[in-house]
Amino acid sequence: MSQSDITVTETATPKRPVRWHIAVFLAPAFVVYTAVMILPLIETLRLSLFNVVGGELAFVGLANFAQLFGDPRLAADFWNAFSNNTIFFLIHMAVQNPIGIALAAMLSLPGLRFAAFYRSAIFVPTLLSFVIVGFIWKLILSPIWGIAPNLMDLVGLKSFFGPWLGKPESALITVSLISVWQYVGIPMMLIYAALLNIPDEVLEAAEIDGITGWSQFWKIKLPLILPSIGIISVLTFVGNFNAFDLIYTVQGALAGPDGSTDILGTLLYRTFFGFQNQMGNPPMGATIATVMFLIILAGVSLYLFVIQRRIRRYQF
Amino acid sequence: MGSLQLSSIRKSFGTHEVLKGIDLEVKDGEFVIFVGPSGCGKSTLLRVIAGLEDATSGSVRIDGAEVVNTPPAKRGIAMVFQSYALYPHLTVKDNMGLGLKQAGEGKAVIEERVAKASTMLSLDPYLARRPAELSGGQRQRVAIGRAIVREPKLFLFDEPLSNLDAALRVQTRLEIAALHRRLKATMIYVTHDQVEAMTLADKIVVLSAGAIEQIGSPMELYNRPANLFVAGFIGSPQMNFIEAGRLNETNASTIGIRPEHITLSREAGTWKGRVEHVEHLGADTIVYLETDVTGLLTVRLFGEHPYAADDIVYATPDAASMHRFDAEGRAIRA
Amino acid sequence: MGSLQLSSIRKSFGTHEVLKGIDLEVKDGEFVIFVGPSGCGKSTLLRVIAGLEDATSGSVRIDGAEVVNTPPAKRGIAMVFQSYALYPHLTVKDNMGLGLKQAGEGKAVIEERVAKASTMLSLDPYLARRPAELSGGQRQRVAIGRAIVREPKLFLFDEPLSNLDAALRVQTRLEIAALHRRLKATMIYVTHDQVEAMTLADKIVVLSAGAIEQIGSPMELYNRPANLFVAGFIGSPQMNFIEAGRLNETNASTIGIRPEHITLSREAGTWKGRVEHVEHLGADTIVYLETDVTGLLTVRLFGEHPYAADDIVYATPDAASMHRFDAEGRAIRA
Amino acid sequence: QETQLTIESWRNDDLPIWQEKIIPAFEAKHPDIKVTFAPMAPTEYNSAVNAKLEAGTAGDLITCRPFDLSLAMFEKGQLAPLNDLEGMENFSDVAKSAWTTDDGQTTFCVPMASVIHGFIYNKAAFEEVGVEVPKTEEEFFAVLEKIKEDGNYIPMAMGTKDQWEAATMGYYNIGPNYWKGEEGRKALIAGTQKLTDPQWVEPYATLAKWKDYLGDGFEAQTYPDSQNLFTLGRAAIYPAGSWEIAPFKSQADFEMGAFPPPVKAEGDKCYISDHNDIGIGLNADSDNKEAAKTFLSWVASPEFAELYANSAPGFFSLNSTPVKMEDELAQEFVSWRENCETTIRPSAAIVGRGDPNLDLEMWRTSANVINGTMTPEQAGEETQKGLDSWYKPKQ
Amino acid sequence: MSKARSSFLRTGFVHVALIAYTLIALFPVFLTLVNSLKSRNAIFREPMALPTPKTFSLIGYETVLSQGDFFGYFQNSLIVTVVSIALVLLFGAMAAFALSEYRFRGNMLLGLYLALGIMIPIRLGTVAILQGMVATGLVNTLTALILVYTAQGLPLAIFILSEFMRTVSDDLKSAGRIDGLSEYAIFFRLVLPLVRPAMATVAVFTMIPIWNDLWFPLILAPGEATKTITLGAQMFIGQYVTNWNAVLSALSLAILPVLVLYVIFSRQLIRGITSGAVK
Ligand SMILES: Nc1ncnc2c1ncn2[C@@H]1O[C@H](COP(=O)(O)OP(=O)(O)OP(=O)(O)O)[C@@H](O)[C@H]1O
Ligand SMILES: Nc1ncnc2c1ncn2[C@@H]1O[C@H](COP(=O)(O)OP(=O)(O)OP(=O)(O)O)[C@@H](O)[C@H]1O
Ligand SMILES: [Mg+2]
Ligand SMILES: [Mg+2]
Repeated sequence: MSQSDITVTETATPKRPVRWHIAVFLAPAFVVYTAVMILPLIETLRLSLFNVVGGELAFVGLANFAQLFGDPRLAADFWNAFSNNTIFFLIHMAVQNPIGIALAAMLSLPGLRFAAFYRSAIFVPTLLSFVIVGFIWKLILSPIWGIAPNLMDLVGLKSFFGPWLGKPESALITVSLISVWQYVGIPMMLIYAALLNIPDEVLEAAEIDGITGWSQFWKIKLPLILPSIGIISVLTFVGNFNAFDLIYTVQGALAGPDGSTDILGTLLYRTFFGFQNQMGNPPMGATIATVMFLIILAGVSLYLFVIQRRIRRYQF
Repeated sequence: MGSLQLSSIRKSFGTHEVLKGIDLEVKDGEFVIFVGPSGCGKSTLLRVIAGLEDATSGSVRIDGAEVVNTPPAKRGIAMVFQSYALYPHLTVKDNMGLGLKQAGEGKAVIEERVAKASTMLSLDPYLARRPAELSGGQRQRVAIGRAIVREPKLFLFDEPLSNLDAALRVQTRLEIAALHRRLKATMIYVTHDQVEAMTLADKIVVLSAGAIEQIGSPMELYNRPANLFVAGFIGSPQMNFIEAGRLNETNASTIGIRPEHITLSREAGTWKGRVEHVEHLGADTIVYLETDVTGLLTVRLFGEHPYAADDIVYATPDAASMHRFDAEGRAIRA
Repeated sequence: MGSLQLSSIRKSFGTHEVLKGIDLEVKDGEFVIFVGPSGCGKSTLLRVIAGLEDATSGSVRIDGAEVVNTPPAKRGIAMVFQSYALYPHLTVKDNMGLGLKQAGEGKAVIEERVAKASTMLSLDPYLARRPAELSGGQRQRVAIGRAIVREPKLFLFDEPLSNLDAALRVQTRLEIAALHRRLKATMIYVTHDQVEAMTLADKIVVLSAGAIEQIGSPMELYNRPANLFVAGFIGSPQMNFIEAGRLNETNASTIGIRPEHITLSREAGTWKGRVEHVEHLGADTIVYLETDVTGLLTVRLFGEHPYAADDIVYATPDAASMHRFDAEGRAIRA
Repeated sequence: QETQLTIESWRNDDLPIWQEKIIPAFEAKHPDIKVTFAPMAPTEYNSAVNAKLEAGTAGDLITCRPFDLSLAMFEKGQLAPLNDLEGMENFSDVAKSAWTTDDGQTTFCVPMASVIHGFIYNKAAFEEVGVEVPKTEEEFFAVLEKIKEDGNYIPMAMGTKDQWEAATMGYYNIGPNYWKGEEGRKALIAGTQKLTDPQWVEPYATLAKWKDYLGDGFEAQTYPDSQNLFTLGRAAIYPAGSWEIAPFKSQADFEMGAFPPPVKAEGDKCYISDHNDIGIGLNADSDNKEAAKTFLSWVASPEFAELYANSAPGFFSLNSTPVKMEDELAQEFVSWRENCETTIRPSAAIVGRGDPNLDLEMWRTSANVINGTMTPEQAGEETQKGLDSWYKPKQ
Repeated sequence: MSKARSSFLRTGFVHVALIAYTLIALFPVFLTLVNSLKSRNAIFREPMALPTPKTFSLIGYETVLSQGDFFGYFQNSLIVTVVSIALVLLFGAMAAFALSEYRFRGNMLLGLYLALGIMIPIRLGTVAILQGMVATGLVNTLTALILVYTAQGLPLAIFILSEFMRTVSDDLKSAGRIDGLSEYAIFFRLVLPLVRPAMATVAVFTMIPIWNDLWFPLILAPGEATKTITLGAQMFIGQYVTNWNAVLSALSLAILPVLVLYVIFSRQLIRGITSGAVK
């Protein structure tokens, strides 16, 4: 391309009339979201730069952050929560998303009978409130009520049963798996919707080409739903690093035993709102929230600016 | 190896019956062309043969074996879809090679066959592109390429050349004919192009509204159409149909005469008429004239002719080339 | 209302230059046809005119006004896409009516225009269907219908008839011609069909690799192609090209002679040759023969002829119809 | 003219009691005041009420958690001082201590009830196994051992999953006998005793011995699990708080008895935890202060004390006027006050207001000790270290 | 769909896998429902058993339905949920369309800005939100909840929808533009119908946290007239004792409406909407 071409393009574009419709499309979401969500959150995160000094809230700069990472106990709590959270996330990535994708792939097989029933049934856990999920799983896994031991007895695995939720070694994994159980519906739905989007003709062509079953999934469907897989990964990341409710209902705000299931969300909650006789410390809570926010922001930016741009999208 | 029997294939979409009992026998290695008006069921029939669509009733046999329960992949077929159905995420090369790869062919074999097909279809510069970056004709060629690299025993082509220019079309047509000879594969081919149908087919099947009107070799259909429909459908411009009464023919209901079987003269002839419109195609000239006896008459003349609208001319039919049809539209054979 | 000026339109996809400076003037009410090999940039040019694609440089004027910043919706055009681009969630009727509805036309007007178009295109039985339930040809007709109901001043047709059968094609072609006359609209039309190009066009634009090779009336292109490319592209079967040296012509580099301008005889003639292959098209016979002087020669004969492969025949060119080209491929005018 | 009062509370279990007994009784006397009891889940209570107070939408009356949480509200000016409230004179300083500023000057909540720790047991089970109520620790473990041998009952129903059970029912329950109640608690505040001292470590050691007598998988046993194990008759002993009395009564179909935490040796002085647990204060922002005060005065009255103590047995009135209680088990608990010294939970006041929170630390370490993942010494060290990190006793 | 394309073995395997997972998914729910119909003793003695005439008890449901105005709570929940979903879908889809369809300066940044909301729990903004609602007089109105939930649902909706909108064929939108459709018409008439499965998905994702939320009803609208079903059910979760009968019943009752909503939305999950659009 010659130099002059470039200049012509550049001078041609600015003349474009103002595209008001873009503003119209964006305005309602922008206004509601900014007013009800962003401003209050900024108001809160702002607190991370303040602290109570002599009974008055005063600007302290980054002192809270220094304290969070400098104070051995706070730092230990934070890093413990962070590493638990990372494990929590990895378990979801390794278990929840593959299962969700597999379920969606099976459900979207054309002509599968009872697909709607399966889909709804599998989605039911996602519809439940945390209260019930926490309650029911505690009941099931409770050594006292014996549902899990009895079920495992049926398949001869009783000896493997243990009070999983109460042991530091197994509690985090167990809670993660409960969360997986509850949330599998989300990747499933998203991937299912993405799979429905693939035009029938393309799949028919694959059938003719001898690409059926699993290889059809790997070679045709998967590449076409890759953007959705990107989305569920990022949503899993964001959701997991923001997670709170399930741990809270299953393990309590202390996320025991001995902090072994403490993740950033529970740590934040305890710090910000306080718990039992511990008083809330909004500035420190806001500090933790800001750090969490930065972690998540880093992940999401990585996705938005690097991964999302590389993933190819195909129009149907 | 590649023979096909269809017996009383019926197919309905809801209450709408698209195929109304198709019986057809295709011998191994035959080149069969389906023609018929838009919407008559050609693509549907191909899809039934491929196993993409279940027939409502009837049986499909490939090499004598009933294939109702054989998945498309196992039927040993390749298909070019009318809508191309390319894999949007794969390059041209991978679009063509995927089937082979799946069949476990070696890398070298795949490379070679894809290269051959792409050269044949002039796709070499586009091998690394994805379908969205191709023109309509290029996409269509990729679709063809994808089918032919697999070299199966039965090909199903659904209007594979419709978006190609004349030169490429002739070339690709010849390539397909060569492929047919080389692989001795059975080919079933849908086209709207008369030249393709006439030049490629061993056997043409004329379909209309989901039923077969006539099966025969190209020249058979041209020279001895079984009925009014076939007579009108084969040949372009269309055959002229004249009410037999007007020509004082009593043992027929309709008389048909092809535009190319009428000669024109400014001086004298059988029917006197006035030129309505003239189309100059370069190699041919099509004259539309209105005569008192026959009504509107289409005449096809070889080469260029300086007729113009409102000229008075005389048309003379070649009596030997006239077709007679009875009241039901069936051809009356002498 | 409906004139169009393109000046030095260039368009690149990445580093790949697809349009290399197109200058074209279309007068109000003209019927212009773009032809050219697959991938030469015809669709891209239409998309630039429509405003769907920004040209890399150059200007598009409609009725004298620069439209670079006018959105497609405001350019007063209708377009038939090569890929149809039907609204998959709307019925045939709504596909056609949506534009009118959007323009605020009354219900009655919409009903009436849609009904008219659907009758014209034989779509009446399908009005309530969605695109997925239509055959390829039916989809294409819906795409045409959608364009014509709006009756704008400038139509862009991208291979609108490629999936129609011969009869329907002729009929639709005539309808488009009638529409053109009735609306006095400007039409730009891409086709690979020589008959369409020759019969519809006021002016044919021959494109090759993103550049215009020649602009002219159909017969001009047929009779006086400006260069080898146009000579070879217009006319089917293709013109025979013979190295001038072989014919002892010294003031030309290549001699072209159209297949229809050669006569055959079993007894005598200019060039003696052996028949390689014969295609019987019914109305025509295409004979491919190998002569010592010219190499492979295509001859098109009117009607049926009983030539067969390996027959020895003599070919005689019509000297007046020979075309001469210089070493650069440019036609040499007497 | 009618005034509308709203009470914020975490006691949603008490909703029927308030709706059916307490409020009608009040409204009968004050027909011009309408009261709404608006309870929420205890887990949400602190944060929700704080948010509402800050935004000014909280109810007129705020149920007060003991000690520091309410103190903080008062210091922020969210709770009104109630020193001159009519009826306040009905409470002793000890009763008011949980809702009074450190300098003892201002009281900001009307004390409502305290809870007492001890052990509830299944009388039938004791008879079956043939054991008596233990008085000393030795006897206590002998009883446990015997029940275990018998095999029909789980000796003791407690789990560590919820952590607080381990501390509240365990450490705070048996501990006062070791650190001598108020003496130890005050020494801790004064800095003269450390949590690493034997009197603070020993109760952990005792707790560690409980492990063998808890049900299978007690690590994953939750608080309701424990309750149900006991009330369904599967466990013999339940380390309890008095608040269990009412629900246990309605759920268990066997006779229950109670005994205070066993002492080390026969004749030792006994100490029990009698913890101020619930009070009620006035939202400083309330638009209906007068009506609210009227209500609070009524809450301070002996009439309310009797009504409440009998409606919610196990929540013992803090009113100086003796309250007649009908429930036997409740009477049993209260009777311990006669022989034993009472104290409140050591982590509740002053040493419990920093970060890390001593109360939560004790939950955690108690659970860990019982689980066997921490030694008693480590428990002492960790809690002391946490305390040291922020607490400087006044010299 | 053709028979030939489904192999017996594969279908069988798929059914086995799906049934297995369905059991895993439903078993806990089954426990909940079954136990909500049993007496308290039976719940704990034999949690797995079906209610027998002896253990059958509706005490939980009786408690729930006698406590407070449960049907009113239902109605509140329903209004809040449905209106919020509608707003999230409408506003979210509009913004997603703008972000995915147009190239304009700051597009990426705006996208990121609109995604910030999924990165911080909105709970943290409670005090400021509550103050805002107090200032605007919206406390104890359903509007307050609707506003918060709309804001809360938007980021995710925009995130997901813009991805799906990118898959809508450009040719189709081009056809619309040629047809004289305004950008609004293209959005409402072409794009929205074509992303129906994604809209349904977003609707479901939006619905769950709204329906199950305890926090904001508690803070913003705890009044009797505006109480939601989850908040109502929460009354049964006590400090020390839990009335499991009532909790199980209340939660069982609360599942039903979401399930119904889910089924309604999931009917939009239809195959092949885009079939036949382009070739
Ligand atoms: N998005 C794109 N990216 C890169 N190259 C493109 C893109 N679209 C088209 N092309 C290339 O531009 C050239 C012109 O394409 P165009 O569609 O205009 O061809 P055409 O003349 O319409 O051909 P046909 O007759 O086959 O439809 C082709 O070689 C095509 O491969
Ligand atoms: N899924 C469907 N549902 C309902 N009707 C359908 C469906 N698919 C095709 N049809 C109808 O069946 C008839 C035959 O379609 P088919 O595609 O076989 O036609 P065709 O002969 O290939 O036509 P064309 O030459 O236009 O491609 C058409 O009238 C079409 O409208
Ligand atoms: Mg077809
Ligand atoms: Mg094109």
